[in-house]
Amino acid sequence: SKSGGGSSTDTSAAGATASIAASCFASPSPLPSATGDALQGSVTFNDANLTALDNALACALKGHSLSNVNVAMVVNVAADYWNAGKTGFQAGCTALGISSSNCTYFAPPDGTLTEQDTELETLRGKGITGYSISAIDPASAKNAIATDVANGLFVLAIDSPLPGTDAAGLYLGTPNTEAGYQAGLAMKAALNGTGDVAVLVGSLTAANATERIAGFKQALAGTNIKVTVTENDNLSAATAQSDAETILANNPDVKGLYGVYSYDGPALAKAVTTAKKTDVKIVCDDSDPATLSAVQSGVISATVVQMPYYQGYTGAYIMAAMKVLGKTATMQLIQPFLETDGSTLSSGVGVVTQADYSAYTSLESQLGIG
Amino acid sequence: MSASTLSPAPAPTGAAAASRGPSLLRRLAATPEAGVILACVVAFIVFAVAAPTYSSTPNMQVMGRDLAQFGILAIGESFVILTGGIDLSVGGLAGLSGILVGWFSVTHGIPAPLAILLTLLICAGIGYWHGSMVNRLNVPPFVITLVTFTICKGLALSITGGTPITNLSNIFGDLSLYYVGPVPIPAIIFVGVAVAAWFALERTYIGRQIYAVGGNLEAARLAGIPVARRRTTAYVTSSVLSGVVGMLIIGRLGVADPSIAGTGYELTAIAAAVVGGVSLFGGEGRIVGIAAGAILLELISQGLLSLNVNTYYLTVAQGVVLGVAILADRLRAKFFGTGRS
Amino acid sequence: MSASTLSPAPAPTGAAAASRGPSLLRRLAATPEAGVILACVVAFIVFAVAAPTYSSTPNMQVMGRDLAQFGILAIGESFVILTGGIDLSVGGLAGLSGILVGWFSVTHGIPAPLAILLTLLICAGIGYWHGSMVNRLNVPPFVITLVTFTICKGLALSITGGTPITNLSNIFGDLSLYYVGPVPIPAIIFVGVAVAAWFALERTYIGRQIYAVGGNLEAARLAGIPVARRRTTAYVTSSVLSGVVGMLIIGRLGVADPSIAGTGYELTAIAAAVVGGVSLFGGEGRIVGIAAGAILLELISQGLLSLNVNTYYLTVAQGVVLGVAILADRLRAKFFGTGRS
Amino acid sequence: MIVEPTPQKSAPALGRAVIARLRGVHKTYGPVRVLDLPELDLYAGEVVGVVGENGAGKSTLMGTLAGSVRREGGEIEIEGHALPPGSTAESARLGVALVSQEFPLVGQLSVAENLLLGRRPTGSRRRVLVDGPAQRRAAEAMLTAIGLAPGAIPVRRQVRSLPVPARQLIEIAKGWGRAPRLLILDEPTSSLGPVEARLVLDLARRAADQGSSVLFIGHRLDEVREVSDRIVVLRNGRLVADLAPDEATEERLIREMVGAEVAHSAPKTFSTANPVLLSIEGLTAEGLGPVDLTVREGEILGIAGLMGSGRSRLIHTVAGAQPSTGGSMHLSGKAYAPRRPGDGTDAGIAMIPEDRKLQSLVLFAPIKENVTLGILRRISSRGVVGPRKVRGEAKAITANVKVRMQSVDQPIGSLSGGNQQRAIFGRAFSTSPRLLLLDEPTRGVDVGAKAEIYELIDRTVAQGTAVVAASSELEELLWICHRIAVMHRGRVAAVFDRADATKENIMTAAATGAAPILPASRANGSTS
Ligand SMILES: Nc1ncnc2c1ncn2[C@@H]1O[C@H](COP(=O)(O)OP(=O)(O)OP(=O)(O)O)[C@@H](O)[C@H]1O
Ligand SMILES: Nc1ncnc2c1ncn2[C@@H]1O[C@H](COP(=O)(O)OP(=O)(O)OP(=O)(O)O)[C@@H](O)[C@H]1O
Ligand SMILES: [Mg+2]
Ligand SMILES: [Mg+2]
Repeated sequence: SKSGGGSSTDTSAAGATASIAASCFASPSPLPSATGDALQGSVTFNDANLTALDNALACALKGHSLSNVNVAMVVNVAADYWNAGKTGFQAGCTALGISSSNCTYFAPPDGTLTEQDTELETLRGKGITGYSISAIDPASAKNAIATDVANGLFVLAIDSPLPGTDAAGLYLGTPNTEAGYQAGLAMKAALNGTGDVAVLVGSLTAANATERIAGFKQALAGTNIKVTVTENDNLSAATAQSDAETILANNPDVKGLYGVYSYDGPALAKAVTTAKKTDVKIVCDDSDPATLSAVQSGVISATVVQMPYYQGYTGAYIMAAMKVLGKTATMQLIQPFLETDGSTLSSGVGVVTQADYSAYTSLESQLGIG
Repeated sequence: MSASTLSPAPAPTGAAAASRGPSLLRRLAATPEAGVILACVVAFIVFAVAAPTYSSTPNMQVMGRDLAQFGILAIGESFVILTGGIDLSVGGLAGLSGILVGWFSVTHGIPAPLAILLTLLICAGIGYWHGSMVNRLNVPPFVITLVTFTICKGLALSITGGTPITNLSNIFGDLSLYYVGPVPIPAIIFVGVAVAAWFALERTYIGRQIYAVGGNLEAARLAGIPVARRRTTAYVTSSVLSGVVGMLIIGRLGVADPSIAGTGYELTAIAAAVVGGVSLFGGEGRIVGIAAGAILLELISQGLLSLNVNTYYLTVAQGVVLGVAILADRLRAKFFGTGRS
Repeated sequence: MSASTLSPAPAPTGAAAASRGPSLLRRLAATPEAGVILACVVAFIVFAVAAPTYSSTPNMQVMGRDLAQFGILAIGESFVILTGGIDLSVGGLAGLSGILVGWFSVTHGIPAPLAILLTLLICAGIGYWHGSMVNRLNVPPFVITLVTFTICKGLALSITGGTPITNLSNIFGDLSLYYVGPVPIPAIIFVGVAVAAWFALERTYIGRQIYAVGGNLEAARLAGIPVARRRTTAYVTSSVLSGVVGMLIIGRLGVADPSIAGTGYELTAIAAAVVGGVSLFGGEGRIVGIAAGAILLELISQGLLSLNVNTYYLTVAQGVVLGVAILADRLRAKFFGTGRS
Repeated sequence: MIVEPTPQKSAPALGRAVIARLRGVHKTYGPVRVLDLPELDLYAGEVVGVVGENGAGKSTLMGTLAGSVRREGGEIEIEGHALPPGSTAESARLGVALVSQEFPLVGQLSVAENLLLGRRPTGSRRRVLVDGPAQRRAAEAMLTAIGLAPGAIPVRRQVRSLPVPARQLIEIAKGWGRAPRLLILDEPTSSLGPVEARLVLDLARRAADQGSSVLFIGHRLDEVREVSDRIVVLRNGRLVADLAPDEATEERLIREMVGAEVAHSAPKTFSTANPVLLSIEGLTAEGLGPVDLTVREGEILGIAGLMGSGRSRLIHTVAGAQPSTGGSMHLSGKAYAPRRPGDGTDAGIAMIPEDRKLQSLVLFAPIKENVTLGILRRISSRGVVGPRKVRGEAKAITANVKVRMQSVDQPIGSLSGGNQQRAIFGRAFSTSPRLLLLDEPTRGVDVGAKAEIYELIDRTVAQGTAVVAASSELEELLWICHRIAVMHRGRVAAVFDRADATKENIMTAAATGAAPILPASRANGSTS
């Protein structure tokens, strides 16, 4: 039972590296960039590049047995947002021919650190070869990741990076700060540069929340827009809405609302309608159906979306390759696609507005995640 | 041998002293609910002075809608607590009922009124199940309702797959969004439920028997009260009211979101009841206190939001204010009233 | 007259019959804790058969570490419940104590052992405060500990500003990550706490008096038992054990994370106690049952994880399995045992 | 081996309708058959007295009739209708009313609601809604129907704020109010003073005269003999005698009950030169005092008074269970100012409160836990007290007071009322107190056990213990006490030496609050 250890991976990797056909290497096309003062959407993400990478990895894996690949994708909460990620992960496994019993998806029902931690320990007990994780708390994952990496497991950071850990080398996802920054830009455009803003968020401790808020404020720096209220709704849509109504009732100067968690968008939209304050602009994150329809009807000005589908899909490819081809060989294939920081493999960030609503929904249905 | 030798004790502590001729004020101060009501008044005044928007109509409307949610849950919960039980399922069931009604009406195309009926029937069935388990198998209410809570939370998630159900019928939104004068409809529903519950508990035989069951199960049984039926009634009431609250919530939210099931309403509901003078041992507590308890909790949490207390300190402040309110009440009880023991 | 006229009852046949009669099995089946223990065994076997990794050493180690957390909380909680109270603050206090110990040692540079001592003292102080409020002002325990819970949760957040405290002393990690043979240290701590609690409750006069206080407060008081002190003892025990658990948790996580305070450990702890046969009315329940209750909950939740139950159904499955276990126990009690009433 | 006793039949009540017919009724708890009645008929218009030792099965018999105890076999017919086992509702429907020894009342509800628990006031047309005024009227009528003055028990009061005797009367009124065909009174007078006890006896008679059948259980044999048309004796769950009033002499009854003669001795005199143990000066508490009293070592001081006169308050205040608001107390000359009952026990005081269920016992806990409650600390070494120790002590304690039980492991709630009381005595004695405070000490205790308890009291007194005993049973006080203090409205109206303590003197002082004229030297007892 020691064969799963680091040494055997290395030997197989050494053998495999040589066998990767040069034709398998691919190179990226330039990323689209979305900046400017007017509110404009962007729904192209990084799809083209990730597809190219997937093809390269598939090409390199051809002819190898994937029977000893046992991977898992562990996200931070069971929410709508991750359904696309799950779909992508399972599609990735299927495409590679990894059996579903070797392909575990886990979303903590309550989104707590302890749930996630216990699941990780459970997975180790099951002998997985690698996992991708959207860490609820990157700092707390540090020790465990160090142990796992030392034991030869491959750990892929998705959704939010794991700086300072042994899994810092590769991150698949959107930097949360960047997503928050995009939201801030959208808010700036929606408010024409002035007004108070309130932020609603489901957690004051989760890294993705704090980083997004930081990015959001960064984008507003130097404008007349101030974040005057931040409210924690404790992961509950109902609380979010009640809080939003309260904010609107008590803060006449608040002209903009930013909702960080996926359910915050619909809650804010409804609160604004209830309070009959349709002049209040809403920017939010994620692509809940209700959020999208509010975007379509114009109640929500913009929503910042990621592409968790690829965090699942490409994640499965990377984890399989890491096990079968070894770290060095796999990283060789990925290298060209990384951002300038040398570790981030962007899954892209999109901004959906009323204008590009239909473009986004058609992309969703194309991936089977609508 | 005159029966008059059975004169009541010379100075039967509170009651006799009270009839001796104390001021109305003193007598008011001695009733168990006085403290909570007073705390409500004080809290309201303090917050209204500190935050100018607090007493504004829109803010009061928000509080009214909030109250409708956990106030009604607290009332339902109290029925169960009065029988000496506890119902941890109210929050989960409220969440599930919102999901169910959305699922029936949106996903399965059942007309909304029918979907509402169906969902309330399911809720009643769950309450009935709780009652039977407690009556027949003597399962501790804490456990059986915790099981239900867990299952409800899980079902809400698994039915929706985490994705909220949208495109709800207008019925729900209408209920939550319209006003009678300046009063939001949910607040009126809350008042209606409170009055009905008060009436049921204080003025009907069934209500009095519920108190008897919680006060002394054995005595109630020996007096021929259908103990099992009364307990079941309480659980069914609690569950059905949870169902109603679930619908109010999705109406207000506009979508049926599975996260509602896990919001922790049950704790708030029990807290409101206990703050309002309900004893967790059963048989004790009145609707006026329960309503006041719910109102106090709402006044406090809303007041701190109105003051824009820094989020990081909000929870601390909530705890502290609640603590102060409770201690003030207990000091009152110690020095004035008999209060609840 | 002679005392012999008071002939002892012919009842002694009873004792004889008892030793004559029922098989060991039947007598075992009749003890209140038998059901829970049996449920543990059945659950373990079922899961071990269904999921090959379930009974593997690493998985058992995970369970051991989990148990150390909410098993110890459940034991502390039980002290309070045995006196007829309830302690909702255990989860919040565990979270806060983790933060405090991190804050003292990392932020303020106090040596770790001193920081641990300081934190445990603070916990004890909080328990003492609970006891005093319940004894002196007759505050319902539910409310006063809910206040503490809220404040703890808030303080954990406001002390850290939401950012976990890192670079903890190795002491904590060592405690949580090392093993004696294959047994993780926290599991050993759990066993130690359970044995100590068993001893304190069953074998010391203070423990027996705690049962009496919960069984009939007035009788205990009139019998000269210092009821106030016993209740305070229970609250202090519960709070200190919460503090210990908080430290175990941060050791396991490697950081002091404020979210721990809101995880909802209190419900799990109470549930473990109640499942293990503790009556929420006080005075009834034993440590062996409580430990078994905690183990059962852990076996179930971990078992479902091992089976890779779809996340969306995980919670439902948890509820269902718990429900089945409880009903089986109640059926046993109905047909074999006296159990608790 | 057990010789089956042959019950002696009293003359059959010829020509009277049978109200209840019992055939082969039996009940076992665990391995013990606590009730086994081949045959018993109850006729209209008769009061049947039921006597027997504690645990003889009296309450169990009543329970089978009322449906609160599920019988295991046999037939019961009420006026020709078969009564199914274990149905309180069916029993009530057929006209059986049980006034239980245990007073199943709901403390949180008002007197009126308790009186009408489970039913509607007759004449009220409201079926669903509570008719408050009608309920209170009906409740008042029910209380006056048993002979109480209007307002003697305020019907709006919460029952838990009322003392034990009042609760007993409510329970009686509740049973009476059902206009029963079979009225069962289980020790109805055990907590009542002479005045109220008289009401109850008259009531039993009245019920019989109106054509009902009455079962009257009691341990005060004179009462039972006075009120009954025949008396049945239970022993170990069997009916051992069925006697006509003229056959049922006190000696005969006792012999049938316990199988032997019982006699109890008067207390040994004590020396007035004994040092004063407890002195009370100007003691006040809510509804009490100022009270001045002294008790000497080896003395038994009785406290008499009407219901609500403050006897219990005095006991509680001395024990530290009720805060005193003024005055002082000294124990053996040392200032004694208890703030909680624990201070009392630490000072060597033991108390037996009047309400077993609410103030003394953890009903669901085993006997061994209950009886060792007071000595847990003492019997532990360095805080540790093993189960064997507890068991051993419990066995010794229960043996000392002869508790009839199966084992010390059974819940104390499963003991008969009298045996619970014995266990409580055992607990009090186990602390070897200097001062023993007794509140209604022999409530529900059978004659034999009473004698035994008196003997025990004598024994402790002989060792120098002082006893203060509040009781509603005058005979008891007259029998055991060296001196009797009579309370009236919270104060001591008079203190009588044994020689002056006559029923008349005590009743006068209790009712009027004025001490009868006695030779001046003795007017205040031998307190100074
Ligand atoms: N629930 C029970 N479980 C076990 N034993 C019981 C139970 N109830 C009664 N017993 C036993 O049945 C016997 C008869 O009890 P019962 O109450 O009928 O006595 P009693 O004649 O009314 O005595 P007392 O004069 O003391 O009231 C006693 O030995 C008692 O311990
Ligand atoms: N303020 C008080 N604090 C504590 N206990 C009290 C108080 N007032 C009454 N009690 C207790 O309540 C019980 C019933 O009170 P009640 O006035 O009827 O009794 P009492 O005056 O002692 O009458 P009795 O002479 O019939 O015993 C007693 O045990 C008494 O000690
Ligand atoms: Mg009896
Ligand atoms: Mg009394």
